[in-house]
Amino acid sequence: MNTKPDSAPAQDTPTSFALPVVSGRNEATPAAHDHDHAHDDVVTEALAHATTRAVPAEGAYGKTYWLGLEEKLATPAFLEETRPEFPVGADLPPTGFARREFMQILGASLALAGATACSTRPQDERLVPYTKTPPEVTPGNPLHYASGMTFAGHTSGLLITAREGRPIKVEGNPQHPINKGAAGPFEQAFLLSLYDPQRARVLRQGNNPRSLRVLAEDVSSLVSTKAAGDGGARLRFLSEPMNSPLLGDVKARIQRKLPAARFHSYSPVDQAADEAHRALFGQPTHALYDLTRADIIVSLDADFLESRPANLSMARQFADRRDPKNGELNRLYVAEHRMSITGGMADHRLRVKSQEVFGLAAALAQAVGGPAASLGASASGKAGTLRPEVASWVQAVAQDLKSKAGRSVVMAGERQPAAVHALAQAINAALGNLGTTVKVVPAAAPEASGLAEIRALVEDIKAGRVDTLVITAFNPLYTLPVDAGLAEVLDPKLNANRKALSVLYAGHYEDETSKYADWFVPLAHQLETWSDGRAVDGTVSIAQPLIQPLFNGVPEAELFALFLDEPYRPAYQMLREYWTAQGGEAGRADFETRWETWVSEGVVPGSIAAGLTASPDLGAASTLVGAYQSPAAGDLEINFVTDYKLFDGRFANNAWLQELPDPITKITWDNAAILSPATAKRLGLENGNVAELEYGGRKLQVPVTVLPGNADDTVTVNLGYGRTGLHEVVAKDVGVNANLLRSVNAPWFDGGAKLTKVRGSHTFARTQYHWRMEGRPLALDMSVSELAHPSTNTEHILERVQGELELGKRNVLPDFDYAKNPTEGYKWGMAIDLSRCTGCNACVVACQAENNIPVVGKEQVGRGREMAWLRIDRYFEGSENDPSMVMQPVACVHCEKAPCEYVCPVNATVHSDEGLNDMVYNRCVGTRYCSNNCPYKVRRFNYLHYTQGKTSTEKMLMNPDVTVRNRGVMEKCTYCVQRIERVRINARVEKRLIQETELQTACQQTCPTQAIVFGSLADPAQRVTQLHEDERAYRLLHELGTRPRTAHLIRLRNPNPALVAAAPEQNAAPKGGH
Amino acid sequence: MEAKVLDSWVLAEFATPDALVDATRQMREKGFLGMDTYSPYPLHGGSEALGLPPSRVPFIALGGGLTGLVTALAMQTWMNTVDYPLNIGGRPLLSLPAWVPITFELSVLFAAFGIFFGLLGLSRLPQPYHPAFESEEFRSASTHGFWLSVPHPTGQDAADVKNQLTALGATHVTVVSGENA
Amino acid sequence: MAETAHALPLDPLEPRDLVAPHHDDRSLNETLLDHVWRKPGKGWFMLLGITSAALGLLVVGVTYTLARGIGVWGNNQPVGWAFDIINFVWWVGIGHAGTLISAILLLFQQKWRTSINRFAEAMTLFAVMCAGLFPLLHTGRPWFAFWLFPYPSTLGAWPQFRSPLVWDVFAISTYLTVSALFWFVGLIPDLAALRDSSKTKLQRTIYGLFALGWRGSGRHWHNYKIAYLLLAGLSTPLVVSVHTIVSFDFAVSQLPGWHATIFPPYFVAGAVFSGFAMVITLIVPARKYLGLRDVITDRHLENMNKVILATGLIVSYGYMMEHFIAWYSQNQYEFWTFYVNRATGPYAGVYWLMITCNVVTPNIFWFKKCRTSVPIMWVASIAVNIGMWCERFIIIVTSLSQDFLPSSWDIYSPTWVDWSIYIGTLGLFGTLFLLFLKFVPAVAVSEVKELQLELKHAAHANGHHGVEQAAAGTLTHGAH
Amino acid sequence: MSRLSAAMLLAVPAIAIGGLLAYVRSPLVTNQARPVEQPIEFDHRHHAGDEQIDCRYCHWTVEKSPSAGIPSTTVCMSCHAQVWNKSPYLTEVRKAFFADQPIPWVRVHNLPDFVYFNHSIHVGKGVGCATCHGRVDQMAAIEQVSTLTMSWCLDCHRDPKPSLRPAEFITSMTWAPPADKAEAAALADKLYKEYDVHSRTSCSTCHR
Repeated sequence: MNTKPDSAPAQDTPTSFALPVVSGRNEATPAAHDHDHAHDDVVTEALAHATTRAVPAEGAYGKTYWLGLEEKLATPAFLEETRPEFPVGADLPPTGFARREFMQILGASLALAGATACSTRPQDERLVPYTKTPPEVTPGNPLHYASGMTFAGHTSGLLITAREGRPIKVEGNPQHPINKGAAGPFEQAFLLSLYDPQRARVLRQGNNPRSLRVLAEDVSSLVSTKAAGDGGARLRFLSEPMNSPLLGDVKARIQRKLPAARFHSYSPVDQAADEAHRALFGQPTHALYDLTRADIIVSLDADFLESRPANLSMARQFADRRDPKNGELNRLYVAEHRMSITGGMADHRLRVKSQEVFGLAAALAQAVGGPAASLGASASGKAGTLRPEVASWVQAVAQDLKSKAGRSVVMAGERQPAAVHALAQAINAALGNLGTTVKVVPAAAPEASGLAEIRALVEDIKAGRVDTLVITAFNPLYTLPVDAGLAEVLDPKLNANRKALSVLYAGHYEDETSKYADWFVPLAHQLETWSDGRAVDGTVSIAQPLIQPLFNGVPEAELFALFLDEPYRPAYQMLREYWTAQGGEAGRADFETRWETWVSEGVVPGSIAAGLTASPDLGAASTLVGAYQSPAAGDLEINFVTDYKLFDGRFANNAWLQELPDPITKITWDNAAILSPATAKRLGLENGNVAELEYGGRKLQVPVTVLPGNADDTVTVNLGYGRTGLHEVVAKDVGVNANLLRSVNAPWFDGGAKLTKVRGSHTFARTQYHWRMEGRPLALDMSVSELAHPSTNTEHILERVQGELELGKRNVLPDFDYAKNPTEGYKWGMAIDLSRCTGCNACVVACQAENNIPVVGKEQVGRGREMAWLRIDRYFEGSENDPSMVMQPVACVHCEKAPCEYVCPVNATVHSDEGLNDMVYNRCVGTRYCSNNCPYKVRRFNYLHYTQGKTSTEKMLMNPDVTVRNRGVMEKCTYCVQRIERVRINARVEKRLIQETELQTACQQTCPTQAIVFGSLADPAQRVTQLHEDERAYRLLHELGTRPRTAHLIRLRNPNPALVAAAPEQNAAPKGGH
Repeated sequence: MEAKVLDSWVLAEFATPDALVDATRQMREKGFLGMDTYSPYPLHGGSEALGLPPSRVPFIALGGGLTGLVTALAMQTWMNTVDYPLNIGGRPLLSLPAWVPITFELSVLFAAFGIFFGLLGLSRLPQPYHPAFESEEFRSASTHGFWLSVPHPTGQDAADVKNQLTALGATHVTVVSGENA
Repeated sequence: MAETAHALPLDPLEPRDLVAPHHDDRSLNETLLDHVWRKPGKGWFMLLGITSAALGLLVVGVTYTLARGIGVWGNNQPVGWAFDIINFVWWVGIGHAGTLISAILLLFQQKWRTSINRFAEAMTLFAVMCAGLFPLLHTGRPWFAFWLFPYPSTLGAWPQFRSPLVWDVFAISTYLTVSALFWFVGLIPDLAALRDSSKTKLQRTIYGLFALGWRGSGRHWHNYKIAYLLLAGLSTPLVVSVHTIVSFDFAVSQLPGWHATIFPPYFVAGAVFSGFAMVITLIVPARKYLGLRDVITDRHLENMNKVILATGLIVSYGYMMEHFIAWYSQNQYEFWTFYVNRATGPYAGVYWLMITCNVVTPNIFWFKKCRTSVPIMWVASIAVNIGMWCERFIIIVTSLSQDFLPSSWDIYSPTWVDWSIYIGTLGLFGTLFLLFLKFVPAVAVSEVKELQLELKHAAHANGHHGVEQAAAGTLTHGAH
Repeated sequence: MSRLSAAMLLAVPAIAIGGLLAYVRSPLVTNQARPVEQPIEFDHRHHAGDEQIDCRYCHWTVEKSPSAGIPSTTVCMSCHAQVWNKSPYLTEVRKAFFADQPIPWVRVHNLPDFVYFNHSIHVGKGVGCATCHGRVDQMAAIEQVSTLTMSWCLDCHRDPKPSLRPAEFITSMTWAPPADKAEAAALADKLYKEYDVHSRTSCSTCHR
């Protein structure tokens, strides 16, 4: 009950901290330099400490050494010291984040407290005001800033909420044409990576900490002396695709200065598509699909609904066409090897091996006819004969496509070879889709970024043509297939001439690659620095920082600029200068105004790329088809996929994403070899077995999981796991590293794998174990015709989930008096449209970020104690091997007749006058009766003190408007009551009503498909009210009489009658009823 | 309700409960008042022999029970319906059926307290000291002895009483005196 | 005379005695009181060692739980209650037999209760103490558990009286209080007897303090008789209400397998069932150790076995009805719970153990041989205790682990802390029981003496007046 | 003897419980009536009393933010750069200002962290500063006047009318409702209507 830890460091708060909103750090000094000079001694001390701990025999780079360094550098004292400019006290306005401490204090310390309950107030709490309050800050009120997140060649537009200088929430930028206010799980979790205390902090040469100035001098001498002679011929860069105009410019200027230096680019995805589009359209291009106009969508292993930043607009467009109110539904055909998010949304899904897709595409091209026919024919020749069910499926799809020529889309997946992409675009061209539903635009990042680049680089190094290698690409030594050869040339143990090569690696973490770096530079997080970037459609975002670098990170642009050997300029200045120059003389005049608009809106208007009019070069297409090589034979096909949560491993240290259940397998904190039930049976494997996966002579022990819906005779392993990064504590040893099996020759799939059971078992921490609905009408889906003309069985089900509850009829309780029209007040409610929901998980992470939901770890999830307030139930229907899938987000449904409330002994969960099911954490004694009696099981209990032990940076992440819960307390979805109360108070102060647009729950705001709608049911004009009155609206477990305020809307399917006739049992009436 | 307690008692022990009851009845018929019997277990006909009126414990119990009933109903209604009415799962603010269990329990509890404290009060317990304890022989009253006490003015000769008791079959007669509340 | 009585069958149906007839008051004193003054034997110390070791486990388990939070248990989402409430219901149930033996049998003037009622009441008290531990401990923040009591707080907030948990608070505390009063009132004459037969000043002072000055006065007895009878009268509906309310914890909620109107009678019967089994489990060794064979006769044991049989059949009927209704209503969720989840689900083993112990086992008591064989009944009583524990496990865990939405179904498995606390409460119970056996007369001495007198009267009368009067003191005997 | 012991048996627990209930309402627990020493001897008597500076001059966010705000050192210096700019009393303020170090004031009104009190709505609906904070203009060092217990909050939320005052007197330290009861009630009714007061007692009003 004494001084709180967080208020103690108030004394050493050196400065107030004005956020660079518009004007920026005008007189900014080279911050990084200062940091290093000021703190060399701290780092030196840490290193000295580490050295004393080092075991001499282990050498200077031994494990103990790093252990020692870690110990020292992980102390809170160091955290504070290394970021002297970070305004510790500034985030402590009168109701600052000290709030988060409350439950700790509330803990066991004061049994008497409850006698008054308010005597929990801590003594001697300090109020630390700003010395100079920044003009835009009103302590206690949030501010919103536009920014961006660059990831896999695309920059997503973000809108960030900051409280007293701390970013606390990420949303999609509503002005951004791709995001339109939406954000996926990666963007939502981006915030956590900013505050990750395990991010790299020390710029080092070998094991010696260095200041940026030393590095600058080193680079300068390289550029001006060594490299000047040969034009930098012995200098190589390995970066991610540069979709940043500024970086592109810096790169161009480096090339001008050092014309012989070579830039290699590597992107873990989209390589084949790039290759194909480059060939087909004669320049680096990217295909954008306008799904609003597509009646038929054919996905050839394309998971275009995965909520990657670049897919957000497609997801929204797709969902808009799944709402019968918007006209006829589109129809989605998916051929894929595993159950994916997109496959789950399909009207017709065909399970094929990945290698069958080529043949399928060829047959489709043939059947569609026109200019694609001959290409299809030649490809068919290579592919061999199709299985009969595939052939008949192709015929039906082709018929359907032809009937909607110009109003359809065929997409090829990123894992498929260039030939499949070529076929897909040929089909699109044949159908006249190009220019209507398919828009080809210049690629945001023009350079080639395939494995060929790596191959060239490795060859150069092997041949001794490289002196200096600068790596800014994410952790290539981990993400590359094991036989890519880069590890061999960078590892001193394997490369005798390694000494001749100097490697500079810039990354956010000390990871697998940094181990081999001669220089390691900690990069600044994108929310700590100024940057820009293009989206796939060409839109440029200006990404502004929200906070000073927490860990002395160096902005990427500043790092590259070192090679220009020019006087130091901060990234902000570089960015402004670059964009000033873009406007030409005319633009220079009103640059400030435009710049302010760009920064505040986050996008540069008019930067959307115009579509190309060229039609694909079919000759190039047939070359690609000709170059297609069939994968190896063998009955088990191995498949690698990027992870829905960790992508290629770059989010592996993000605990929110690690704990997020995989949308399909519902596994957290793990990856697995995924098999279809039939294949598992054939191989004698079961869930939780451990098996040895053998491919290309390499072996890996993997845990096995069985998942309905996978293609038979395939095994799928997610990438991104099995990380061994030095300081990445969260990521360490989670799952297995599938890259150790991958080959550059077949990076995504290949035949000839072997899977043999070995001793041992593996426990997965899943959030859902049971995948059948057991005939209960829960997540309802039915075909359009079934809803229009329900069968008796369907009618029975609809009566069960929609029927009136009248007093005396399935209802014994009188109604409460809630508002009946807007002037009487609000009646909060939510609607979730299952037709729109893809199950992408964005809402789950958004909820976690908004509501301070703790991460509990694999062990606790395994015990069934995950804390997510919002979960997505995933059910399979139909046959075990080839089921259809339906997703159902479930959070607290705020029952009007809530079963949780009447069993609470202490009034800790009660109804508000507006129908919210309030959960009063501070009143809760933790009997868990409410949870037991909740038929939706949406309540979450703090079995342990999950919020304990947060570092001071992690605490900064917390939303100060939401109580941090102590152990022993129940919690659950509140309909984001903190948002309601904030807008209510604003509206009440202004003496007006809350507008529908100003209030969104976190899940609603981020949802890429707008499946979640929230508002007041008292207002008939609001969308939520209309959805509640929709004929598809039903109440989950309606028959219990709980009267939920959240309505679910029946998911509609739009099957092709021709295919339904062929397989009647597949698309029969919904599986509800008895 | 008890007769005035005097300072001295003649204590007489009898061999069997029946003898004690008989002796008591006869002594009372002789006009002795304020007598008391002492036995390890209740005497059959003992109360009648002492001429005690019916016990008031049942009335106290009833009073306690009714108090509990009213208290419980009033408490629950006031707390959940009047003082802080909250919408609990859409249930009526005055959910009388839900009040029943506690009403019952409190009625029982208060009745039980009534019985217990009524018993103690009517028996003038707790009473850690009593002059009768001065007699060592009297200790058998709680294990196997059957005793009769006859009040007797202090200082007067108790021989007459003693003799009468011996005549009625007392095996042992003694006099104790002391202060009593 | 004693010999005669022994030789003469009092009742052709009930040939055995309630008190071995060779006793008088003094010999009863020796039998029943003297063990208090004797130095306890080796066996007692050994048992105390075992139970206090188990008690130590309780201390460890509880301390660890309080320090870290109940996350150290196996409870999870959706199984919010598990060992905590299982043990709570189990202990409360065990407690009920004590009150039942004392109170209901007293009301029905069942004379055979006298020699076991003290014993049974103590069992009640200790079992309720063990039970009471769990509602407190199972809360996430036990230091705020007092919020369940209605007191004028500065919060201006009150308990929520629609919650069965608040009913529980009242029911359990009332039950504990009334049981304690009942036990204590019954004990007062015996405490006085101990006071008066004590050998040292200290003993005399201590027992004197608790005896409250009881002198066995006719006036005391006059009030005492009616007070004791009234307490018994109150305890009888109380005991029924308590387990009814405990069953409301489940019946009032709406989970499949919990939401059933049969719960109150079925729980009360189950409570008596397990309680009597526990009395057998304890009394068989206790009467041997304390040499109480003469007052706790084979007839007592046989009668109790009959009660076990009867209540066992009621419990079986309860199971049958649950399953019948689940089928008859064709409620999907109920059907799943009873026919799929419980019978074949992940806890099917526990389910079938429950059926074996609770449905099959009591039926052996149809046979007199089993009813009267001490080893058989002892084993059977333990089986019933296990079975009734399994029953609570099945009710609580299976219903929670698979309820309405299959997506949230999960498995529960206990941790070492769960087991320690459970075993620990057995230790607490055992320790308290051993202390009780040592320091307090385990048999209601004054009542046995009274009974003995009555039996003598009856035997005497029998000698003269024939069979009708002989029924005095037997099971079917009415008011005297 | 017997009466005494019986009385003790009942009285001891009653007194203990009653004492505990009284204790938790006492300033010992509520922290009332305890002037708090601050790192700088700031005297509200002088600023709010003698100089009649409006509360909102320093606590400027009170009308638009949940927090009334603790003034930044700049606010102090906006006057004290001119007046008393050499006073030894203000050495620490100047030091803090020039060193760009915040002054760590000690919190006086400290609600538990799970209570979300919002100043703007209260001030906006006519609850004056002095209503909760008392006569700040008479305090040498600020002390907590109200109990700040939940039942204290509830008292006003259930019957807000007596606590309302005209907007122009929001920061007034001396305003008092009319002495005449009927007049005061009429004014309260009028203000209640004008401000459109909806004081709520739903839990989520304060606990989120």
